[in-house]
Amino acid sequence: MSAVLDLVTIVAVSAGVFFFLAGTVGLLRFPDTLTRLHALTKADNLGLGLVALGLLPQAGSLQNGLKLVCVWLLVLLAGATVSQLVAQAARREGSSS
Amino acid sequence: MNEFLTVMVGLILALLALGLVRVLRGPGDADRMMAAQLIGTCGIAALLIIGVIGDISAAIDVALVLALLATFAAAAFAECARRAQQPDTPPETEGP
Amino acid sequence: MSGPVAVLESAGSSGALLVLSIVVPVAAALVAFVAGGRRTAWIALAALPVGLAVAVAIAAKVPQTGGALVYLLGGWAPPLGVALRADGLSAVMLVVTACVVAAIGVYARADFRVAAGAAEERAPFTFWILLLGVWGGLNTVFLAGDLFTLYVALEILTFAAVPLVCLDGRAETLQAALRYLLFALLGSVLYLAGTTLLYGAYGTLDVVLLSRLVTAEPAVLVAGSLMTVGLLAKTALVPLHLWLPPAHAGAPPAGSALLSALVVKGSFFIVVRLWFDVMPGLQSVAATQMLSALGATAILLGSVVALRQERLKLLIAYSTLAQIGYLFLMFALAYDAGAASMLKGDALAGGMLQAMSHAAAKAAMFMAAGSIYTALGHDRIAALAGAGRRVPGAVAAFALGGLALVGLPPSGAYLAKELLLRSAADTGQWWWAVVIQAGGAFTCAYLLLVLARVLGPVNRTATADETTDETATKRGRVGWSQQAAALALAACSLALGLVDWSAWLPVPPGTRLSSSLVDTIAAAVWPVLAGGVLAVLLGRWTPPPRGRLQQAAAALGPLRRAGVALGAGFCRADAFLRQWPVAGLSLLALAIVFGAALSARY
Amino acid sequence: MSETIVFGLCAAVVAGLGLYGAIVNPQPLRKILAFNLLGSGVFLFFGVVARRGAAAGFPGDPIPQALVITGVVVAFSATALALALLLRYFDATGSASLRDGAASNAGPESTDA
Amino acid sequence: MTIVPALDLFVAGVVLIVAVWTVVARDSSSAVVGFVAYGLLLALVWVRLGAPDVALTEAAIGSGLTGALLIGAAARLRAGESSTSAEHLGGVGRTLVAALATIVAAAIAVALLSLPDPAPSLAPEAAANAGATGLGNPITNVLMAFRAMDTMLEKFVLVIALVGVWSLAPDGAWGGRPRSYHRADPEGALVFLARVLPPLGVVLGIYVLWVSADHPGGAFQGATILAAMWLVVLMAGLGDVPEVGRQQLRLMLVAGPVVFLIVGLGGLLLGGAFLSYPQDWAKPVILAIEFAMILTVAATLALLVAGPPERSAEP
Repeated sequence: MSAVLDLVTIVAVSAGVFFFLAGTVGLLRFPDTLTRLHALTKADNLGLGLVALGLLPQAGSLQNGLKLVCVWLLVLLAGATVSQLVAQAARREGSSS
Repeated sequence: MNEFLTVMVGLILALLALGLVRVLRGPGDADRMMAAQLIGTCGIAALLIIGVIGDISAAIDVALVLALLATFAAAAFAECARRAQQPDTPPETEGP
Repeated sequence: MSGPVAVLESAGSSGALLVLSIVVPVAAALVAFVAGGRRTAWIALAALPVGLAVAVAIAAKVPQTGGALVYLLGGWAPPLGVALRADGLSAVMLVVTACVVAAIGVYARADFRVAAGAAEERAPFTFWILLLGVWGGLNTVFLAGDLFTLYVALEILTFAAVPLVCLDGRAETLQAALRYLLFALLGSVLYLAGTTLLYGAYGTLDVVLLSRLVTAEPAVLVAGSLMTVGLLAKTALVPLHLWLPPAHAGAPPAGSALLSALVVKGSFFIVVRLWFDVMPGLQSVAATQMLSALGATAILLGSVVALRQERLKLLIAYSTLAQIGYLFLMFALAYDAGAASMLKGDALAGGMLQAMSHAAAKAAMFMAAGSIYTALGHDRIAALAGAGRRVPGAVAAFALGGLALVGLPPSGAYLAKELLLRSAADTGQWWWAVVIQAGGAFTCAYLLLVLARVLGPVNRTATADETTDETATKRGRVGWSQQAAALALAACSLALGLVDWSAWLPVPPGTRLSSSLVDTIAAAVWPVLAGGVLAVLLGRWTPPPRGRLQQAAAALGPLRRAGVALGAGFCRADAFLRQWPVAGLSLLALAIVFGAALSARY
Repeated sequence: MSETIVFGLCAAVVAGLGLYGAIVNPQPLRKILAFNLLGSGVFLFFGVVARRGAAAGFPGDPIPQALVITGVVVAFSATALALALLLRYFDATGSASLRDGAASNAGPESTDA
Repeated sequence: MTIVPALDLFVAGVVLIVAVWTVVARDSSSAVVGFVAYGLLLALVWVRLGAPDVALTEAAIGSGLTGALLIGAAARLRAGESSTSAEHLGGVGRTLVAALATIVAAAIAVALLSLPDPAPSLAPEAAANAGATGLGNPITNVLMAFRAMDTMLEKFVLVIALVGVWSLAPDGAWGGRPRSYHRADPEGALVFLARVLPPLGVVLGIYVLWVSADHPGGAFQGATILAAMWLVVLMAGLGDVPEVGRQQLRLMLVAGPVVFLIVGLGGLLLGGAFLSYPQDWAKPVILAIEFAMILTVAATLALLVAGPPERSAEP
């Protein structure tokens, strides 16, 4: 049973890291702010979500598991609001400069 | 298992260093905010994995606090950037 | 004085006095913070006598315990817990601090009173709480037996002192306060780095336990040099004095008195605690000679630049610089090369006596300068004539305080000078005797310069440009209580020599002004003469246009020009040293050189 | 045991950077930033010392770790006071320079006869 | 495992890169973002050093509140950057400072490495005496029992620092409110955040305090989270900072140290030592102090970030 759980962890965490990679490359390569924002939010919720998912079997108790999900939800909330603020800042920069 | 996780943390930290490049080159405040957000998320992911490697269950609490305060710092940054751009005029009331 | 015997057990009820001497100012500050309004001043003034009584009670109890009064906080013995310890040195410093704070409280009652209409005002509310904060911080510095508690006490002291500098909100005082805070923070971080290494080496931060464990290892030597240099930055010993003159001159009179007389003594006391209690055996000839050489440079630089000053408060601030240098002369004298250790003897007693008499005298001088400023509307030295008529008490206090600083019998500084000279003779270090005498002469020089102006004829040209002086405020009335407070402190500093200090300081019993009448008169006259010569040569004054003095001044022409050139050179050197990068460089260089000097012995 | 060496050296380098930044950079804001860096470096020393003292089932000696928590709060209040002072000084003079003559010449003008 | 040091090396490497960046960066606002990232990474280092309590503190105060302070200051000081850039130190001066700083850092590193190998530690003693307070978390034991004096003095430091910050207010505005935060745009993301985040933050803050009895956590860390949440509400303009002169605010600001003093003096009067706790009442008393502490420290930290009063106390 633990081998399967380990396998789940390995697959999920590596997928998570892949999305992080995608997000970061997107942040560096994409031409303007809004497209970079798109890449960034992917790295946030998907990358971290998968890493948290992958760590669930490794987490000691149920409480830790719940906390892991809580971390993910909090980062989702953060990601959503920050991207809104960034979009406003970008438009303001676009309109004012 | 720990070896695999360690490699993963190494990768995440490398991505984090790359995110810093955007902070270096980031012309506007928007880029810096995004980079700070990415660095925050990478840091939280690395922290969760490190917590599992060293089996320090408190690392999850630290990750929770980090997530909360990375949001707070990003909000502070956005607010100050916005106010710096138009100090006294009331904010435009355009929709989200 | 035997090593502290009962060091780790709590000394019953008398130990609780130590707790009280910290709790009284802290609790008063908290209650005053909540009460606010006019009650802040009353609460602070009510706390002054209580704290003074506690300090005197502690000073009375310490000799009975033979060594030190110890109190274990929370019942936990070191190394786990924190102990409060009051030995002779901390007892006398507690009493002097309580007296000076009480006098400053009486003096500040007039300046920091809430106006009739307002419920609460910024300056009075802030001053009274920060006065209690400085007092609480100082009492903790004198009593704490743990190096980290000393760090927290130092931070209380700095955070309470910095806002006092810019209490009136002028731009240059804000800059002076910012420079003071940033440089003091650099100093406290270096002190903290040293503390880390000591804990890493011995697993405890308690002063007495460390003194039993400390040996000459690289970690301890690096810790010693970092902590010492960090504390020198907070004590503003030349060349780390970039923040002191603008900060002490810019603060309001009561604030300047507090800063110059007491705040600077906090970090000085911890240097004494470090080198006489924690690691006496680790010092080396090179390190102590270097520390005292910095002191001698401070005396020279501070005094000469003081002679060149145009404003009275800046003159007194540079005089503080010189007197701080004076305090560090004791390190070379107290180091016994034979035993390769710092000895608690005449030199330490002389140094502490000098610190106490400087505290009282300098507070009196700054208060007097404050009263003169209120009376004349400005503090330009050239135009001080007439101050004698308007505020006689303040001028008398300034003169008495100055004489006490010079070290004329029967002042505390005179007894301190005698003890330092005796230990210089015993250890055969004649050059420090020369520096000590020169220090007295220089102090007398700038005192005579000011007194000559105050008591001299009204100088037409100087008062003429008074109207153009932008900082001249309207002339106010100075209450008698303010002048009485300054006079009391100056008289107290003058009388310190009459007390027999053997119960608290490491001197053989019966040490008082025992030397013969002829020596006493010679010791009194010589600094005044030398001071007069220095004032004439280096002072900033313009010979009167006609009359006999004019011919005498012409005769001194070449000497006078050389003196002025020398003075200008010192001023430029001071301005150079007080740039931020140069001060930072000297901080690092001093840490390295001091570390090398300490390890030169091994 | 190796992480104490790695993080000890890292702390020393960070402390050196903090010292360098605090002295070289003319802007007070950057000096405060460098002071925070220097402070965190010294607190890392405490952390390394605590980790070396790990015993009796604790991952690290609790005494230095408690000292760090107290130290961080003190360092924060120092930063808050310094920044408030800097902002007030900037509002009062429009410049954030620590140079002696920036506010008004406090040094003595030696225009002596 | 050989791999673990590689992890530490990597974390240390990234921390150093960010630290160098913070010092070398051209303009200050990107240096401040670098500092916020540095604070996050430092939390990683503290977890690797086996000190989750300190990681919490460093994350909360080090990068959270200090970051917010520095970001606010950098934004307001952006105009003044030109005035001081002219005074850059010459090349020779820089290299000299760099050389001396390297020597000092090297001396500290050598000293650190030369510390005795069976490192002297107070951990066994702290473990042996943990029974006195009945608390499981050794660091809370040290902060609240063994070295309670440091914790009490530290709260006094916070009060003095706050008085110092308030003293920088213009005379007219005394008793008024700190800087007016903007009425953010009602449908904007910040107001949404300010409505959703604080409840979560308050729950987390109280949780961090409550768990500190036996697991990593603490009053200071909890207080910082509450302060951050209050500041988010202020930033979104949903609430306003109370007047500086209000009596209740001042009572709240001294509640922590006053309760600590009363308990300490109580210990003295009951025959024990100052700041000692009655034998079987230790845990409830300590938790009572911590609850008073969390309110005080949260209010003080938030007001330190808000700054001196600038608006007169109009209703």
